[in-house]
Amino acid sequence: MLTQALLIALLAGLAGIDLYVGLTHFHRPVVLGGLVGLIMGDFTTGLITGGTLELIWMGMVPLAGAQPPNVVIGGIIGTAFAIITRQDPKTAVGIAIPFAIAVQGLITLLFTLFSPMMQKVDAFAKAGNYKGIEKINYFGATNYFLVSAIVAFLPIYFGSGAASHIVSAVPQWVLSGLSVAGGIMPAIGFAILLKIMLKKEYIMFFIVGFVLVAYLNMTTLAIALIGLAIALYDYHVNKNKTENYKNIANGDEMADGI
Amino acid sequence: MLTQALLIALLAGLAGIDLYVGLTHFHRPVVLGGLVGLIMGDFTTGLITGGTLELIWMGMVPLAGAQPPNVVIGGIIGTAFAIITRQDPKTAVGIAIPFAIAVQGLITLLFTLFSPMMQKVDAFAKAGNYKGIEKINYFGATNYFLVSAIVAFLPIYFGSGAASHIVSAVPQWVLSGLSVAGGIMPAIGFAILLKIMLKKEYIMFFIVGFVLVAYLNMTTLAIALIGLAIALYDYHVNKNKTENYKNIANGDEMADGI
Amino acid sequence: MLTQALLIALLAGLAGIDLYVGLTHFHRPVVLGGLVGLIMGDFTTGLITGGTLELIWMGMVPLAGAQPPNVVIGGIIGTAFAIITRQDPKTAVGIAIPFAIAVQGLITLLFTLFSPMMQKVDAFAKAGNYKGIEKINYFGATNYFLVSAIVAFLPIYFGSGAASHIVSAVPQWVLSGLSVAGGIMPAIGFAILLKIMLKKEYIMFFIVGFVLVAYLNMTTLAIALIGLAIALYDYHVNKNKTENYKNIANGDEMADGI
Amino acid sequence: MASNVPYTFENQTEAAGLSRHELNILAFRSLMLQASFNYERMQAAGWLYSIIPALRKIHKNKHDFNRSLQDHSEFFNTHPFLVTFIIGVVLAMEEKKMSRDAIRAIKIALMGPLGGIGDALFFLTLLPITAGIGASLAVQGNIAGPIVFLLAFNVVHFGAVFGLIHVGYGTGVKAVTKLKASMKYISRGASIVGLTVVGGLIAAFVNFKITYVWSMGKTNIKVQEGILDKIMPAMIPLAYTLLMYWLLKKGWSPIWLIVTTVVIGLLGALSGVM
Amino acid sequence: MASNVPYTFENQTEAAGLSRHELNILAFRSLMLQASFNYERMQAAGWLYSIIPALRKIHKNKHDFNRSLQDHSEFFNTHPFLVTFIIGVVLAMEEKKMSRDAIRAIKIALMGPLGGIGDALFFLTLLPITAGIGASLAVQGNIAGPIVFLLAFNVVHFGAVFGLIHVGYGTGVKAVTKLKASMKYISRGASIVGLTVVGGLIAAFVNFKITYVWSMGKTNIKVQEGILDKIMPAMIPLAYTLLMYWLLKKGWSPIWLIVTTVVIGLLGALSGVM
Amino acid sequence: MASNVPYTFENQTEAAGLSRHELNILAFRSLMLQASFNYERMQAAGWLYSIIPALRKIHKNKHDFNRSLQDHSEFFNTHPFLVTFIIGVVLAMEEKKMSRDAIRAIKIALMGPLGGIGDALFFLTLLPITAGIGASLAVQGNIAGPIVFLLAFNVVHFGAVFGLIHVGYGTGVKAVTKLKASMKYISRGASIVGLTVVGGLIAAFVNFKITYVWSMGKTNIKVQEGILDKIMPAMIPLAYTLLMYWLLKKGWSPIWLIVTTVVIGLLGALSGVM
Ligand SMILES: OC[C@H]1O[C@H](O)[C@@H](O)[C@@H](O)[C@@H]1O
Ligand SMILES: OC[C@H]1O[C@H](O)[C@@H](O)[C@@H](O)[C@@H]1O
Ligand SMILES: OC[C@H]1O[C@H](O)[C@@H](O)[C@@H](O)[C@@H]1O
Repeated sequence: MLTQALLIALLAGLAGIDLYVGLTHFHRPVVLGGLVGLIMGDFTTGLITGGTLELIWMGMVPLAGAQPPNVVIGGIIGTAFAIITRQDPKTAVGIAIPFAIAVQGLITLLFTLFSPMMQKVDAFAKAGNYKGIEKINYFGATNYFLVSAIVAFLPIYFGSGAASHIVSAVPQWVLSGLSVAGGIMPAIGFAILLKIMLKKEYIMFFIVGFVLVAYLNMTTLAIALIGLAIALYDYHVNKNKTENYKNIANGDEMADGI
Repeated sequence: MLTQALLIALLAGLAGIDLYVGLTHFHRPVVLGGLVGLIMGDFTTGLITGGTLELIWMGMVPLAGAQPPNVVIGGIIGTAFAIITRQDPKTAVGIAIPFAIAVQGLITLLFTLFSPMMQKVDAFAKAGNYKGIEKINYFGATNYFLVSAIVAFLPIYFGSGAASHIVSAVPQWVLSGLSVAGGIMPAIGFAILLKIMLKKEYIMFFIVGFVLVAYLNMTTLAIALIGLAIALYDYHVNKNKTENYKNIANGDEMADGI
Repeated sequence: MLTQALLIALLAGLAGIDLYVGLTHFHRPVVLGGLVGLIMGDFTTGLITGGTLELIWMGMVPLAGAQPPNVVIGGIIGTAFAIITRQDPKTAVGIAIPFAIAVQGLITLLFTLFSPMMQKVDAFAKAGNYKGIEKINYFGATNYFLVSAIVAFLPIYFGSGAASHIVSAVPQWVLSGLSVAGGIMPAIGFAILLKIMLKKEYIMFFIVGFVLVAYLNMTTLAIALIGLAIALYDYHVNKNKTENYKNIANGDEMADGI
Repeated sequence: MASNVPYTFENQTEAAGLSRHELNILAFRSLMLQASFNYERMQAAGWLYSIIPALRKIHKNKHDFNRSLQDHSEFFNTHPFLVTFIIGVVLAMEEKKMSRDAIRAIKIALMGPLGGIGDALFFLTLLPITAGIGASLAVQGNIAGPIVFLLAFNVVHFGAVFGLIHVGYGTGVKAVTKLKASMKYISRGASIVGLTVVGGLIAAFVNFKITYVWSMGKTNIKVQEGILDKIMPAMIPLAYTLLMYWLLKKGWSPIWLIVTTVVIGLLGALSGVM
Repeated sequence: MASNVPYTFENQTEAAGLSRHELNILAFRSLMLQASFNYERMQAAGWLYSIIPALRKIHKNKHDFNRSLQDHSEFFNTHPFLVTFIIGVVLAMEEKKMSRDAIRAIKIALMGPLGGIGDALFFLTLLPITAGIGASLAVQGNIAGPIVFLLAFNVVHFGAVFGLIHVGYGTGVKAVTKLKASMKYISRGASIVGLTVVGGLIAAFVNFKITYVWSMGKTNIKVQEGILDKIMPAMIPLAYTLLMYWLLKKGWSPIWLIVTTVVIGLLGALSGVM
Repeated sequence: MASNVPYTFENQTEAAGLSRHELNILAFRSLMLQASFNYERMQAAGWLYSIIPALRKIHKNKHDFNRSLQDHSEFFNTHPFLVTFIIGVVLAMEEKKMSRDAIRAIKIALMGPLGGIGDALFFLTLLPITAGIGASLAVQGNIAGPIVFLLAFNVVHFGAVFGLIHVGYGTGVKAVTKLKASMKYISRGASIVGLTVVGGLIAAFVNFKITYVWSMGKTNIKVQEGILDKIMPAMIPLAYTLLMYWLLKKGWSPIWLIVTTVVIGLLGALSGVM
């Protein structure tokens, strides 16, 4: 069990880094599932569980700094428990959710606690000490590794017995409540994006996107294409306008463009 | 029967007022159904019939003065007959339709006959007799009461026997013809709205709304949102244009807005 | 068989003309099917086969000079073989496809070979010899007749025996490969249209049309209506812009239009 | 747009403002807007009825009061849920003794668009949604149906009526000229929303189907599903509405259109076509 | 755009107008527009054929006539149902002995957009709708199928051909300059409609599906439904059309594209991929 | 926007250009962009990390180098796949010893739009598509699932990271002023695409359903399907997102929003409403 737990911890640590650094996205459940399966000795179950988790957690990505429930821990622990307890993947998700939300909290805390480090960066910059700045970055990446590795290690090491004991001690409504909260969580990321991007003069595009998906179930790619078409049209309308102003100002004739 | 007929007449009168004055919309079949049920001693059947009628007559609202088949009379008589004759609600609609269309005609007539009253309003205005003007309004509202109360009273009072006698004397094709006409009737209201609102330069918005509903079955709210998005975009395009004109006229640089 | 083959050839010749000259579109399979059926003595089978072919070949029309697989030959031979071999219409399509593609090639060749004729037109024009120009046109139309008539005549005349012999000698993958190619062929016509019409500033409209059909399965008429609505809006935006420029240039007040 | 002999108020002093309470009373009276509806001036007398107390307070001078009553008895028609916005704006102008022409121009500019937009948004969007939910409860025998409907609908209804009078009055006092400048935009925006919605409503609410089945030998073709819907869904409702529109422009009265429609319905049923 | 030695007609007198009957004859002759189609000048000789009687009437001067014949034997291509509009406009200009350059400019400006729009609206909208209805009757053995199709299609077809010549001629006589000014708008509008439609048609009419099923152990994935359609429906048709477009711009001739497409189809069938 | 005491480099000579290889190294280092992420300056120190080798090469003068390090330790946040475009542009400007203000202005103008658009296109479009395909293979036990996903995703990912640095550098050297002029357009275009997508994503990805079934007597109404979905699909996700947005604008921190959301989830589950 120790070897497995250590391997899982290593995997979790690396995936924890990849979530912010590197971003090859091997940290998504669809990839981690199979890897956890390999370590735990049941590749196929791992693969299937990872795929299942992926489909549920598709919208969970860090947007503008807002952290959704942590998919690395969710994916690893969910898959590991699915293999250990031989439960159906959907149930495994239930067990993984509290961990995913706990790590979401931890990472958010980490990002807050790391803020004072910026004083150090300022000092190094003033002194031209670029090596110092580089070290701060390596230190940050190490934190990601540690948080993920430790959180993944403990439940695996103390085994399915202890874990399922704890989990079964938790009332059912807490588990399903966390699962509900996890589903709602992407709203926060979108709200932050809106805070950055939404100006009064852009509301109409937001409405169009919402209506097309809510009523017509269009996919994201379709919406992006529609948005692109609108943006291109808008660009040409505005560009021609500007060119014409210039022409008028210069006393030229109307531009051919319009 | 007399008490019931009188109560129904009272209800019809009040609902007849509400259709034009007050507009709380308790005059819609979804509300009247249950109330008629209470009076006739079968609340649940009334409620269900009212709901059924509401779903069929959803688009029947007075637009720009154009009267659709009268939902007050339709709703009251339809429900009452459903209870009296113990018929299925859908059949009750059939019986209610001729009355609804007859009252549509009566109200249209009333609005025509009331026109000469406007001479009186002019005279009162010239004389500063504001009390007179108020009385004319009270008189108008009273008419709504009377028309609806009387038309509702008669068939209930003379009973289902007489009524179904009359109705069964009417050939089936007349009943279903009136029902077809009722379904088409909202077209007139829309045509009047178009006469008021449609200019050549707005045709495209009309087309968009039609296509989205005809081909994609979008709901009215969705269409209204799309229309709103277009209107907002159009507003910003035009506003920026105007601001830029002003800037050019004033020799200013281009506005930041575009 | 000779009479039938001659009648078929005559029909094919006339339809071959109609494909380019006259354009009443009696050359579409939906019409030819029944006519071939009459000649071959089984009207109903002809009618049904023609209808089936029409539904499959709907997008096959000559665009900007690009020739799709030839629907005249495809329709005539497909229907004739369906009647002769008593095969199911869908199978008949398979047999017709190689002929349709062969004639597509022939016609393309004809249009190439006819190019030198234009020298003659120049000479006649210079000399004011308008009769000569007219004759060139009659000659061209005659070619259409001949190509179609001959290609249709041969396989019918040499009979279903020979034909199905040849066809069965052709490996199955060739037949289905030609059928696949036929289905893709309209892409070439669309590409030529794009080459003519597509400028960078129009890409967005192309995207909108594609998305609406690919994702929402809207019909061509619906797309044309949406395109019309966009074009009208665009026209009004541009027109107002121009009028306002003029007004500014003339020192007038802003136009009422915006 | 101006009347021939421009009237100027004898008393040019600005009147004291209207209190919140007084405005609420006007909003309440506006519920009578259609009490005397007729085809000559539509809501004119109801409009007058709504604003009488305010006119009495503003115009203590009898000539001015009578004149104002006369001005406001002109043709008027708008959506009854949005009328209080116009009341607010117009009374703010009356109070300032602004020119009769300006007041009338604003009234006319506002009533059209607000009429169309109100019909589209309240009668054809809010009503179907709330009544639809209510009805789907009611058909299951659930008494919550009518209650939910009445509450949901009237929260918006009375919210609009009693809210907009203050918005309108505030706008009118602060920025009548600005309003006039932006009226063009508001009107255009309202038309865009309104026409988009009306386009959709025709497809949704005009119920005109051909039930005829075309038989030739063994073949049966449902004309509606097999032919018309393939050309364009809701084609007949659109065509019929445009026909009505064209007849209206030709001068037909709505009454005749109703009669025609009834006749068509009867003929359709008699012949079995509809 | 001007030719090097600008030609001016020897006879500068305006010719007498063309009668309705004469215009109808031209419309009829325009049915021959593609009789001598070829890849060098496309419909040039057919265009000439259509207008010969009118040119003979307008240019009694032999030099002028010959010159006019030469001018009109240039490259020409447009949609055959819309060509009569151009005929009408151009002949109105010929009649007024307007400059050769103006006439040619109008001809060129009109033929492109009308070609695209006509293909989109007649061949790719009207035809599928009417033939679709006809075919759905025909597959049931109903003889009405072809008849309904021919009638519906040709009412529009001949309506356009014989109607537009008068519209064009009227426009040309009244307002050639105005037309030229608005040509930019018409052309832009036509391009918008045309490209929207073409975008949709690619998704609707290019039939390019991968039938390959990917098996790994017990797993079977249909590549088309399981992968490609999930990325984007009609992705391959779009990609293939854009590839053809790109090759055309690179200078490939349509003939080579056809050959390539046939080869791809054969390879696809041979390998079992398509 | 300018700092109070405008700094000018002591060494005003333009530096030698960066080689392709050097740029590629910067792109590689940019993978560390979020190594020191924090809520005070977000990616500031990571940004610095990425460009250090280039700054060392450009600013041989020690004062200039220190100054430059300080400038670039300001708040920074953008999408990690698009950051190399900004790196390219900014270093081209540094190299030319352009004004500190110009450099900072460009940096700020670019980071916002590129952040939003990157999130929308890479995390919310590319990722769901590629991971969706991968997952649908994986759930069938097909090992190709994760492989296909990683390949497809990273071709775009590394394509962007290593491609855009050259694009950005090229743009920056050639036309910084032009870029600034068109920044307004780029930013507007990116906002349009981004907001359209975000509007859609709320409906697609926020999973907030009422599971409560309302029972009155024999009637059972599913509140979600029977009422809320009839009003508007995805109404609660939209409302909740807008509530979060409003709270953010009121100054709430994301952490509190997360806590609130967890509490709501727990209460919902406890009461059986969600
Ligand atoms: O929004 C831009 C950017 O902001 C933060 O840096 C993180 O949340 C990233 O994941 C995100 O891409
Ligand atoms: O159209 C505005 C308005 O016109 C008339 O007053 C009536 O038909 C109302 O029901 C309608 O709201
Ligand atoms: O594109 C316009 C026109 O071009 C060519 O003349 C032919 O392909 C016609 O079928 C087509 O309508």
